[in-house]
Amino acid sequence: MPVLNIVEAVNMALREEMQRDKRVVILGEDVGVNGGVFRATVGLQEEFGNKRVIDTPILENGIVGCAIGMAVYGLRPVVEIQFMGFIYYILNHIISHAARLRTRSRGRYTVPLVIRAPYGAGIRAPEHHSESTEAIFAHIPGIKVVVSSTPRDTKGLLISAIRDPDPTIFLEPKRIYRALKGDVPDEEYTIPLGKARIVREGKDLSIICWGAMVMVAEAVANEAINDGLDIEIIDLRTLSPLDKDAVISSVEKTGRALVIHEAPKTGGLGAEIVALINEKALLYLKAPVLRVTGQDVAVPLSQAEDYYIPSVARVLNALRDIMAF
Amino acid sequence: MPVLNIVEAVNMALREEMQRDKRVVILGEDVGVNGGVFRATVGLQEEFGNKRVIDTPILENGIVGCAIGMAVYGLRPVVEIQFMGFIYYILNHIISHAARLRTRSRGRYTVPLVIRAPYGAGIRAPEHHSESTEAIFAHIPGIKVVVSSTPRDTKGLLISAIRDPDPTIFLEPKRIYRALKGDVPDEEYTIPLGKARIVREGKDLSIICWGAMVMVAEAVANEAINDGLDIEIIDLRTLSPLDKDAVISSVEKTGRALVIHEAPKTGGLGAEIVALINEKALLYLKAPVLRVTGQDVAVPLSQAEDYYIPSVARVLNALRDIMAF
Amino acid sequence: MLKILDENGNVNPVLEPELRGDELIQMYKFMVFSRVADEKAFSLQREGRMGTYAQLKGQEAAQVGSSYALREMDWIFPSYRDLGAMIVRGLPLEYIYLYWMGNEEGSRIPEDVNVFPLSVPVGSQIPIGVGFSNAIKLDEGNAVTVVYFGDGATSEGDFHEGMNWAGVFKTPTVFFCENNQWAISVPRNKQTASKTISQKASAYGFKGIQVDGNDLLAVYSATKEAVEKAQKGEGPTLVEAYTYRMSDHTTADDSGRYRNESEIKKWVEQDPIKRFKLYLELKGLLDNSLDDKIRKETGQMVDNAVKKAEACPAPKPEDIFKYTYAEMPDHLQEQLDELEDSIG
Amino acid sequence: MLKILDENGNVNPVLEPELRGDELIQMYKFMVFSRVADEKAFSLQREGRMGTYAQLKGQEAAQVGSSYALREMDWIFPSYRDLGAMIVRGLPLEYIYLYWMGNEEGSRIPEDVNVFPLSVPVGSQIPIGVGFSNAIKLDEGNAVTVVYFGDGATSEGDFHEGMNWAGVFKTPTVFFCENNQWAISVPRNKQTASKTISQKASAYGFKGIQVDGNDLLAVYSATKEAVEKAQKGEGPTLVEAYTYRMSDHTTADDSGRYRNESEIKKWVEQDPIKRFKLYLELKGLLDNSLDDKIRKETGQMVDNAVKKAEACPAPKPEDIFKYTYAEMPDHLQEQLDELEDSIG
Ligand SMILES: Cc1ncc(C[n+]2csc(CCOP(=O)(O)OP(=O)(O)O)c2C)c(N)n1
Ligand SMILES: Cc1ncc(C[n+]2csc(CCOP(=O)(O)OP(=O)(O)O)c2C)c(N)n1
Ligand SMILES: [Mg+2]
Ligand SMILES: [Mg+2]
Repeated sequence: MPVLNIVEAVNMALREEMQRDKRVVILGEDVGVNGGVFRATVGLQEEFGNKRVIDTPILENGIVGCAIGMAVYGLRPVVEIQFMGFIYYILNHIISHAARLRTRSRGRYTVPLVIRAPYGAGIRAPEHHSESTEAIFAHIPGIKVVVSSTPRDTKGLLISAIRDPDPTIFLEPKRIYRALKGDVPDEEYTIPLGKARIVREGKDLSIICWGAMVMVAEAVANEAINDGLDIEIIDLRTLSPLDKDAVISSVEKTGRALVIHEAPKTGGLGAEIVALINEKALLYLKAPVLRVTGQDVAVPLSQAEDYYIPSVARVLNALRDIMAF
Repeated sequence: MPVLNIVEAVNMALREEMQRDKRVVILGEDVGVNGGVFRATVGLQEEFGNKRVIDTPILENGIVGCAIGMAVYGLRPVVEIQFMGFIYYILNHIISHAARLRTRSRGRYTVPLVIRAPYGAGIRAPEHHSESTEAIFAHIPGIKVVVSSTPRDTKGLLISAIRDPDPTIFLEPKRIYRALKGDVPDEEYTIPLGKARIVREGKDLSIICWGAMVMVAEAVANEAINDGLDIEIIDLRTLSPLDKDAVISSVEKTGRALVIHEAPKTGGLGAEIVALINEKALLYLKAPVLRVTGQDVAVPLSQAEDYYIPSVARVLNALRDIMAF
Repeated sequence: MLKILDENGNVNPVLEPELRGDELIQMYKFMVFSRVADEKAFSLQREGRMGTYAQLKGQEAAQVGSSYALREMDWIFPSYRDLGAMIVRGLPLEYIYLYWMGNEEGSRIPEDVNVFPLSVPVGSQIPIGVGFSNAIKLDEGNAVTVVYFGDGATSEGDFHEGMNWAGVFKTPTVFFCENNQWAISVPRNKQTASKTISQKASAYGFKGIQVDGNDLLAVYSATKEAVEKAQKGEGPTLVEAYTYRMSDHTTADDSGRYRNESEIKKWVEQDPIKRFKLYLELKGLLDNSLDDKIRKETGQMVDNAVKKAEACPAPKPEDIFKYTYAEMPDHLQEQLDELEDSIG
Repeated sequence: MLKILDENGNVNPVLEPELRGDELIQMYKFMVFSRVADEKAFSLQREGRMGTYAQLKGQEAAQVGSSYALREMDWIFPSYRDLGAMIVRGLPLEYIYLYWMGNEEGSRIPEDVNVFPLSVPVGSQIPIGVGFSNAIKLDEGNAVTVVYFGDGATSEGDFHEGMNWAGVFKTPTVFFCENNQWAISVPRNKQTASKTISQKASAYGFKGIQVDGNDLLAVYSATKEAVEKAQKGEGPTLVEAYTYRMSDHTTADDSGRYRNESEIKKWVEQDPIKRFKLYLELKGLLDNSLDDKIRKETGQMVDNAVKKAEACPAPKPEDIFKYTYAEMPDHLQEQLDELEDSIG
């Protein structure tokens, strides 16, 4: 089985789906000749031609608008937004059209569209290249939001997203784009949207996280062994719709939970997870569910970036607070 | 003291601030000659001329981009976005510039800007004219989000927003734009941003809400008297930054809470409030904090609109669930 | 500005398009139908039987002339004001009524009707229509897409980005701008300092043409040419139909606040239906008795549409949930249950 | 295309702007300074002493010629690549270095420097600059605003909306497009089907002019004229400087993947500094010894800036909080405390 990093897994998924389904087309800035600024689409234009791997002008709003039109026609566009920091331009088309064309037209028109974007901090990137604003998308009814955290998941989830009949925002944690390698099966497989992954079973506390934060959670779990703690880690994989059952049954077991995300705390998706636990599992809770997140500030430039990203130390502090409650 | 509705209170606040401060300018589609599609700016162009009340072309993104430039220069622009359903175009300028120019430039450049927008459902308006997506804005560090729910508050809060040195999204609940009338002092006054209002004191359960939902909460509280329940109502008034103390001390007193908002449930601001209560007042809770909200669907067209908006019946159901927990 | 019919219905014989008498009558019928349907919608709104509605009065030639120039296979992407264009393309009137009555069933476009649901966010249908036509091209189809929008929409980034895309990828798109001189209260000259709308096309590397939008034949000819060009792979065209919004912006508007009666009067004299009627009369294709018959039939058809629309059952709770995704996720089922519970 | 200097430094005497010798030498110094500072940034990045950096090599004449044409009171709104323009306007080099080294102190522009912090989201500085210039106009000021952006930026809605606004409100704005032929890997002719960038101005009702962007004098003259026009209340101008990005897009890019060495070679021959040097030599203003001196001094100035930037202390935890709002709200204080706790 090939050992790939996440970027390569994205590439493999795209290639296989393009081979399987002629309707799949790729659109984005620098995705063609250049193979993408992160090389995620490298080689695809050579293989599939410039009618299926399309270098666009710089107009995020327009790319998504046009891609919606293509999806309505019956193609399966996969758009790359170069960085999540430039994704806000597309909000109107996502909210006003992609997310509601099915319901507006009572099923007559649908938008099988995938928007891929690298997201998150941690690579010393320039300003606007480190955002995590997944919560904005998870609040929009009618779309799905997926975040992968391993090469294997990346391939399986991306293929599911492409085949999904509804629009999906597919976020790729660029901090671990190349840092993480793993087995990725050559053969076709999918990982269902809407299902979380139990990264590690444990009985004392549940950490709920996604993307690059899964690695932080794993480091924390290893440290916590020294405190005699047995941590369970849930990688949500799909942020919308949420796998409520996975979260609830984990918390019912452990009685304690902690959410980690890179996005600012207030109104981040962590709040939804806490609210969910409160709604469905309040009586199981031995302590408040805490959130360790990016602060409510603009992501700092690189010299201060490490203050912003949830660190193992910050998570351990929260964990100890919970245990001491 | 004049008895005004909310639209009139907006108008009064704008007029007074424009009289007081020559730097205040109004920008928007149809705000000038026409006086605004809701008449909120009526008479202002006559009084202050078309250099201070500016009819713009139709380009929401551009209006806000330009308004940021004006604010940086030192003016105090107040932008009207005709309906919240068209506000998504402005997200990039809000997130990438308005919200972070101060921190980007370490205080050298600031953006004293107000974006007003009517929001919410309930007036049988056309598609895209009924959205409540305040949670998106409340998740953006560096801006403030304000929602008024009475004529009196409207004037005081809007004046505070205009004088605030940072960018503010000011949301006006159009369902009660004219439905609600009340005393509005003629003289100058402000209501501080970041402070909630206790609409009604009670001891059994706290309802946390804002905008047009305050009226729903009041109706619920009146009904609940029949069940022998004494309901406290907190009108948040400012959604970002949140008045945590007001929420927490109310819940510490009542031990039960319920949030009402029109926005879709998942990832709505209700989640943040539940998370806050969980974090700071878990041990006071006698039951889960429930949310009664718009559903996770596109706001329906008018024939089905009433299914969407939190109704007194839905809130009462939730309230009874909490009491029976 | 391209003009084929003058105000008195006299035709420029050199430019007169080749159309059979029955086709001309059919176009006339469509214009009358649009007008009557529009006026009916207005009264329905006033009677409280319809929500806010955007009238098209005065723009019948622009809408009918352009959409009539299309072939069966072609597609349109209308704005909220394009009842006339949608009707010509085969969308039954009751759909449009239903939409404005606040029922999503109005946008459940029949499978064989190549019409996209009307778009409310100004200009947002433009890139969608462009992308759709780009897909046609990638798929080596022959159809052409017409996107409809107003003069105000040309200020939006969506217009720019859609036009730029169409220019770069030479998509089979016709950009059809109904320049009706107003965007709610903002007059055309405050919308853009560009002398004409049509000249904006040159910024994107293709042709624009300004036509008299109250001249059915001019609109028809210009659109037909643009469609043929697109179909031959020669790329997009911007057609600016110079016309006028004779009504208020919508039923919620009062245009007396921002424009003069005298301006409206001037344009009422330019009424596109009247002009075409004179032409048909001069050609001997129409007389009063035929006109009466057409108007009577039209009235019945419109009444019929009202009946159908009003007979459509109101949405049930489940309807607001079940089209959100292809499959309803658990949390929506839960929310539906909660809602039904509260209704009892 | 306006051209005043040819490749060999020969000047068109009719068009030669009136500039004193010391001014010409000053402009030359600025170009050399930009080049040296740029190359230094590149090596700092390669040595791991700076983050990703966007080189301006080849665009010195465009940046220096345009910004040198401004008056003290005028403002610029630069993109990420406009080190040269920012320097000319008085921003000390260490600020720009600090920014790219990942410290926000680099954008704490000194009070007396009329430079807006550089913008990364392509084209987003355009409406901001337009709004700023509109404010100048409303305030009856005399200053003019220059917004800088690339060819790729012209595709964004921000360009369109900013241009349209400027046209409608006749703002004192100069739109300065550095058409360097590439937007990362996308060549100019795939960015827009428009023949030139400058012709896009006509869609907004004002003038555009294309100038040889490697000709310092042409850039200077065209900008100066545009500024004077703006200052007289005659509204905006679009200046397209036809130039070339000689480097990779940024230090993270490898342009070998998408363009030919031969194309680069052709443009290296057009080097704007070389051309201007020939002109100065022909004019007897510059010889090798003066040039050596300039280069030596420049090297020292640049080294000095590196030292200052590297001597700037790293941000403290509180720095990421305290500029979020004018006053720090409670929840940020709480988050700061939590962070400091974790650092110990
Ligand atoms: C994005 C957006 N902004 C604002 C509105 C509110 N609005 C509805 S129609 C309209 C004017 C549109 O003018 P024009 O494009 O000329 O079309 P017309 O109404 O004249 O047909 C405005 C501002 C909207 N629907 N969408
Ligand atoms: C809104 C946005 N989209 C994408 C990017 C990524 N990006 C950075 S520079 C660039 C190319 C810009 O080209 P051009 O405008 O010609 O300027 P140049 O880099 O050539 O100076 C792109 C796509 C960005 N910074 N902002
Ligand atoms: Mg119009
Ligand atoms: Mg470029």
